[in-house]
Amino acid sequence: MASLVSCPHCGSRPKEEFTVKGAALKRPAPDAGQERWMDYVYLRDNPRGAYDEYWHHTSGCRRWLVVTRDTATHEIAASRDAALDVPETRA
Amino acid sequence: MRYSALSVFLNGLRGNKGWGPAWRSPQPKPHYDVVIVGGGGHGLATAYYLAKEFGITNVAVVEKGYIGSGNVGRNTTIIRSNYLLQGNNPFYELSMKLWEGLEQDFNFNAMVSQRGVVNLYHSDAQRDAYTRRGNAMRLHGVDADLLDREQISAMLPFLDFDNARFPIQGGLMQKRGGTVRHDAVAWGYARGADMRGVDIIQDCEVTGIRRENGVVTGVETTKGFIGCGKLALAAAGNSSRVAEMAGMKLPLESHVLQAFVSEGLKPFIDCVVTFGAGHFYCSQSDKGGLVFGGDIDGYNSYAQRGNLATVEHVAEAGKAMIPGLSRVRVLRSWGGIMDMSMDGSPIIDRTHIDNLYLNSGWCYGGFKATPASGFCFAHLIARNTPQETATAFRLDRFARGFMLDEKGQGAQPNLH
Amino acid sequence: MSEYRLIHRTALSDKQPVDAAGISLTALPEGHVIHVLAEQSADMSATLEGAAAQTHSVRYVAPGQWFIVGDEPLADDAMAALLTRLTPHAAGVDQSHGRVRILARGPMVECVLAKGSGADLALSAFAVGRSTTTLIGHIAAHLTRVEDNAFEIMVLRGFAESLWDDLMRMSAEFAE
Amino acid sequence: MTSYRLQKGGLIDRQSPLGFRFDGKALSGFSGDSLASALLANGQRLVARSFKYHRPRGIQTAGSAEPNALMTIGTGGRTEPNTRATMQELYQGLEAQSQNRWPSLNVDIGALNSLLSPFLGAGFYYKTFMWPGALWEKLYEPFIRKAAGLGKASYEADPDVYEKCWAHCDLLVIGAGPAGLGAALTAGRSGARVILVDEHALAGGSLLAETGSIGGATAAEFARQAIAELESLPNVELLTRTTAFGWYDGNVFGAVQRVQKHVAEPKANVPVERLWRIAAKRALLATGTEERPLVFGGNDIPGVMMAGAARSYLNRYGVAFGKRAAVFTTNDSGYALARDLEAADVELAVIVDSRADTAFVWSGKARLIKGAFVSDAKGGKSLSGITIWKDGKTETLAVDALAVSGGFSPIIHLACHRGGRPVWSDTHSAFLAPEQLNGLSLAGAVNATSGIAACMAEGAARASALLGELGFKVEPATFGAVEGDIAAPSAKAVWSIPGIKGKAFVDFQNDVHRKDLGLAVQEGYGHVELAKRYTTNGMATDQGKLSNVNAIGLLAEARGVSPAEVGTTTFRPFYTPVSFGALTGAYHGDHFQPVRKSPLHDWAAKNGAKFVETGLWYRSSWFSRDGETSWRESVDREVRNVRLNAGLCDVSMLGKIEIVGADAGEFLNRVYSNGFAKLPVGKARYGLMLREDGIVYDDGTTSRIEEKRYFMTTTTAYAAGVMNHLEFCSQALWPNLDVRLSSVTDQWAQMAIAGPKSRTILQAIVDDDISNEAIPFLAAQEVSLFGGQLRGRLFRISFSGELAYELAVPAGYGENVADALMEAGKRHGICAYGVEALSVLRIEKGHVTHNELNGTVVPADLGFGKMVSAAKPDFIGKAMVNREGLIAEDRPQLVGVVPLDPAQAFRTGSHILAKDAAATLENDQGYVTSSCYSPHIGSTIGLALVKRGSTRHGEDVMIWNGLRNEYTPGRLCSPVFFDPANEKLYV
Repeated sequence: MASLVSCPHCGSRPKEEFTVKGAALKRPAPDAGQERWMDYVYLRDNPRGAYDEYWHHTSGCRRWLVVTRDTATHEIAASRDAALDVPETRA
Repeated sequence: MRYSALSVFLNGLRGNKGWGPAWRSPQPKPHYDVVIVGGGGHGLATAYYLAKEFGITNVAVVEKGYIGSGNVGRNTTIIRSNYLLQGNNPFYELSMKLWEGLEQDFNFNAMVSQRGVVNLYHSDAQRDAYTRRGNAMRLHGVDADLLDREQISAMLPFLDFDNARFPIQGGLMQKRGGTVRHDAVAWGYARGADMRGVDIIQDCEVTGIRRENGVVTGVETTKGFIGCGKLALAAAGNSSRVAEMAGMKLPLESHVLQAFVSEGLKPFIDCVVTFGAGHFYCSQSDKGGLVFGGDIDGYNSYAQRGNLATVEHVAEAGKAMIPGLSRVRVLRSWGGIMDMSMDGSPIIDRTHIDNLYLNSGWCYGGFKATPASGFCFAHLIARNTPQETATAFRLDRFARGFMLDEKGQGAQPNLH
Repeated sequence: MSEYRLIHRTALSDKQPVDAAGISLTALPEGHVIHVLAEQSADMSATLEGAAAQTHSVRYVAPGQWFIVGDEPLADDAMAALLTRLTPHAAGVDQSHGRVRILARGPMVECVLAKGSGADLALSAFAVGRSTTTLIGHIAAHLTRVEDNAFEIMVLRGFAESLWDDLMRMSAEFAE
Repeated sequence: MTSYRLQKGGLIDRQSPLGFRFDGKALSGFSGDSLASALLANGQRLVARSFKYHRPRGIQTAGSAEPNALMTIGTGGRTEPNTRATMQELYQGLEAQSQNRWPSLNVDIGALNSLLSPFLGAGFYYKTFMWPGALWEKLYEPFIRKAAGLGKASYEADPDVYEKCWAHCDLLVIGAGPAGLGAALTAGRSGARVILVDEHALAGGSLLAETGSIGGATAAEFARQAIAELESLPNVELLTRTTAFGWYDGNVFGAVQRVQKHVAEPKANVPVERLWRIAAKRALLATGTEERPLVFGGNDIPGVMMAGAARSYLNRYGVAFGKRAAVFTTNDSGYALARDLEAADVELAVIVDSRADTAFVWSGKARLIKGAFVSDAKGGKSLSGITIWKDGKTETLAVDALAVSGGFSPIIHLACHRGGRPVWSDTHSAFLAPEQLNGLSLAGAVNATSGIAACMAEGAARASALLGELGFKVEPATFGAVEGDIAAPSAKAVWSIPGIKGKAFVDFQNDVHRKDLGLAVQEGYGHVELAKRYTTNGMATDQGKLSNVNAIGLLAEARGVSPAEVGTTTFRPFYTPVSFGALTGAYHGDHFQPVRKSPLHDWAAKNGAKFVETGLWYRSSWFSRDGETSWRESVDREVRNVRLNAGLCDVSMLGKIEIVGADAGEFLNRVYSNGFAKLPVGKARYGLMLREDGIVYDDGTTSRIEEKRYFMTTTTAYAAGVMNHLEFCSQALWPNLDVRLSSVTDQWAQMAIAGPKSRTILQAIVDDDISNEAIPFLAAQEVSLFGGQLRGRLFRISFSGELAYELAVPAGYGENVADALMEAGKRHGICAYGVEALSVLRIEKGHVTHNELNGTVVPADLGFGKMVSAAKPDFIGKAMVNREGLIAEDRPQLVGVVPLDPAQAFRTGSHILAKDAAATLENDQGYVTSSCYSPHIGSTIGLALVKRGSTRHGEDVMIWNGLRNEYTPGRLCSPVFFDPANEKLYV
């Protein structure tokens, strides 16, 4: 990565076509409570290793993707359309 | 041995055989009053001030690599205190005041050079934002001057005033801002702390945090267990990983920021200058290289390397600002891992775990904060209350809604 | 003011076409561009084939999205009819004025576009009829390979002049 | 020509002489020369001064590792400092200047530094220059800065063009020497997409300096034929003069091609440099090796050169590096040079081989001393002799040239750019590439393979294997027999040389010598990274290509450990420095960022607009009329006229998004904090969008055009961000909602028609009834224009507080429609107005923009507390908006502010202090977010965010702008300065 991101719809593209948002987290239910929301909005696992994050193919197909990427090696293991991969359906 | 012109002269006559090590390389003792995780600028400064200001000398700094191997040795060396918010401004000004007396204080020439920092503005809106900022600085007695185009042109005649996409209208100047020889900061603090009894233990990676009855009692390391009264984390980009050993999740992401140096040039740019129409900031080192940087790469990373797109982005802004850079060559790029916080401001606080103290969230402004960060962290560790300029840097500010968001970007670290 | 004669100002009316052996650049007529937005997993193939069989061409944009394009402006009733044909599983948004099409043609066209886009546009990787959106330099544009040596480049109207200027510079070495 | 140029041989064209200048002196070379070979041919040995001690320096290499021969090439905007003479091709009229010397290269005052060298050891400056503190910036530092640095940058803009491009390939081969050619020929014949890059003008690498033969042809002829074949293959791209400078993630390589750096007058339509980003499925590194210098006294004197370089000058350029030469080697490669020197009739005085037990059989004439070392070189600006040390005894010998070979370091830089660490090999006395490389392989000398035949075969085999991984089937290419190759298998490295008297340099460019490294270890800076930072070894423009491994060897000896334990510093891009020009391409000057142009741009221009950059747009700021002498005069007129008659303003830059789908209403209800579910068709509503943390993100109006079709407007500044955000919400958060989005910002030309006469004017072009009853406030309808010629969208919304509309028409008709409105409005006194007047009008009404939505305010701060729906179960920001700090009593709140004396103006960015309070941070009450002169009020007015502002209307305060020393007594007031009852809005 860092240089190229594979988009499931467009293929391998330069990083500059994308916008990265950060951790692909499940949005809590509206009544999940302050602690759960605090966790969602502010706290991050920030692991050294595999990480699921949201990338937007802003200058391409404009789809949001969930990209599984290693934060130590920058290797991308997988990249899926976010609509097909909402966090609750992910293992 | 105290460093001075005389000692340099006398040692020179004797073939420089008389110089001893700048700091010892001790084996860790079984127990210290305070163990500091992270031998970077902030960790070493904390140890120095603990010893010097608070009389706590039974201190170890444990560092997984060599001292200064993190961000203190891989930044663009800029110091400034041009902050906006009340929670930040006095702290950074404290840091500036400490920089101003630092070298005499720790007897090491870190080349603190108050060459001035100019932030260019290109629109009325930017001018207004700098007016607000400059006034906030002045309210706290920090020097700030709003310069117009002619004043900028007299200072920096090689900027693009004529052919620019976003013409320069003026700039906000902090004359007391400038640069410091970054590695020397780590070395100076290390030497100063070592002289006061602090053990600096390099090549010693923390692998676990030991707790008994919920209270931190020491750290497991690659050199064995080291017990401590208080444990202070100053691990910058690795803060989340160290905190995880204590079961804590932090409001941080680790991001890579690249910095660059050009080939050596004869004196060209005297002050630090930042572009307002793109992310680019630049100064010239005493050796002649232009030291410059831009935006973070944007994605979480623990790899100390960046991508080419960001390099190009930075270069484009550089040439847009200074057309004469076109045939200057960029020599080297490197990357540091930034502990980007959720509001762009740091955290210096106790934690919910007894005896565990946290210093993190410096984003990409940690270098200039080094002295105050060390001072305030030492204060917190020694006195258990925040130093008065660091009262806003609390860990619970996110839950309570007291964010310190200079840029107003919200809870997305890569936007700060 | 029914006597008023409306004039359609095209976005690239000030630009001189490039016509060289290596590369030519032409602003295509500002006819029609309809952004088709389908419901998730709706099968639009028959509808789109129907459109393509008429005076339109269909360009893939993204999952469930296409552009229906053509050189002739659509009268209100023709537009309405087309939009109706898309229902109920898709909606059309008129972008006829929002997107400007440029034709880049010539043996050097891949070389020219490679100066802007990181997409692999070699014929072996990107066949005739394929479309994609990509950055050309700093501007996002939608590309369709319309011939072995020709691409249709569709860009937001506001960026059309800037992209044209960029394409001119990128073509300069082949346009002597 | 002087006698350094050989009568024959080399790949230069003796029929094409080229004139050039060095430090103003007219010299001559041949086509095919490098600047370095031409200088050598002219007997110019002294070419530079060193960085710290200003020692005389000569040419040391024939390639990109050159530490000494840095020059400034060109003049004016083409001035290029720090150019390696070894990499610069000669061209007619080339102007080269030496650097870092004063007053001249020959007589350099800076050389006095050498006398002080005992006191200028590694890191001396960290220990002194501290007293008194104030003198650092005033005295010491300016002196150091002036003395330091290399060439001078130009103040002039560069007249030449640059560009960037992408390339994709199956196999990228880096280096066109024996291994690279073997690989490229194999790959080329497979039909795979192949790119071969080489940093030199002529492909062939070491073959160009060989005197042996391959399959009966000379090595150079073999290379020429290989290149010819590659050029004939459509699937192969050969890029010479191209340096691969970095290996990036995703197997992308950065490379820079010097397209026109070898010509006097570059063609204007072709770039001088081109930046390549090469996305390679597989890559093969065939970059060969760097020969290592040896660290003996005076090893920097002009006349001391790397043996391989001397051989390259001899065989490739037809230049002898001296008249009476010596060779000092630790391995067999020195004998190849010795043989070729003798063949070219250059006097060879001696071969000094550090190995007592070498098995190499020397059959030449020159004397060979085994088990010996050159301990010192003598001479000032040119070598005059050497001291040879053997078993404690020394002898001196007069020579004017010394070639050294301390072994070979594989050029593994690129292989280490992605985090892999080099591995020390005792067998090869060298650091080799990391073992785990994803997508990259090595072949040839860089892989510690020696001998031409073995390198070619390895290149061919690797290419075949790599392409096999991609499904191509190709046999490795085979080549004819190699004759006359003196392969130089690895030999044991020599770090410390016995008997040294003089200064023995490790890093030539940064003047780091042997003792500096010792001092670093002694002072505790023995870690390789600390030693580098403390001594500056390896930090010069050559990045330690020649020095790093020697430094590691010497550190290892000083620390009593192996080089493996010392390890290397980190290899980082760039392999060789890359110009800003190349990295920038065409994106500089007024092309730094693209321009986004409104469909009404030309309309605005012909009406006298002054434009201002707003993001990528140019917006009309105000419209100057004849006789108006200041912008304020124009703006005041526009404002008054809108309030009195009518005005037309281009608002096409607002973000516009069409939202369709069965769940579009529910979607809007979730992305806005206020309710949208019940918005009827044909109506517009003002909406507030929060971030998930409860802070206001953006605002705008959204209209329901049809049952399942909405039209949203956003602010100009946040248009792109809002679109991304909505896409995120629809795709990632709620993919089950049927919502589809299309950005229609560019589809519509949108104009605000505001003022009491706006309806009358508009009615002239709108066919439908637009009376207050038909189109009441917040109506949003499609309308017919010009007797059915055009359909547009009409919104009865107002930013100015006047009776006002926004009319959207297809962009191509925008100018025409605006013209028609101006024409129709002429008799009603219509004027064009710009963003300045727009801003005055909205400040008078207390309407907020991103000046107020500054990323830290919640709706209640702006008086929008009621727009946070309590009824809705969920919307973005709902969960966090009520945190303690966001509902605290002393939060800043929106308030108006006026000066007590109407004649006194104040500025945006001024802070608000309590009346009579001192200007301190504690007393800071807030700041002025927007201000303007209000013709209606007759003074400056402002909006401000002030602590508890909504409760303080009527309070006297001080408006303080310390930057200009302005104190303006003022009063807080309602933020609505004009028509608070909104009477003008509903008429």
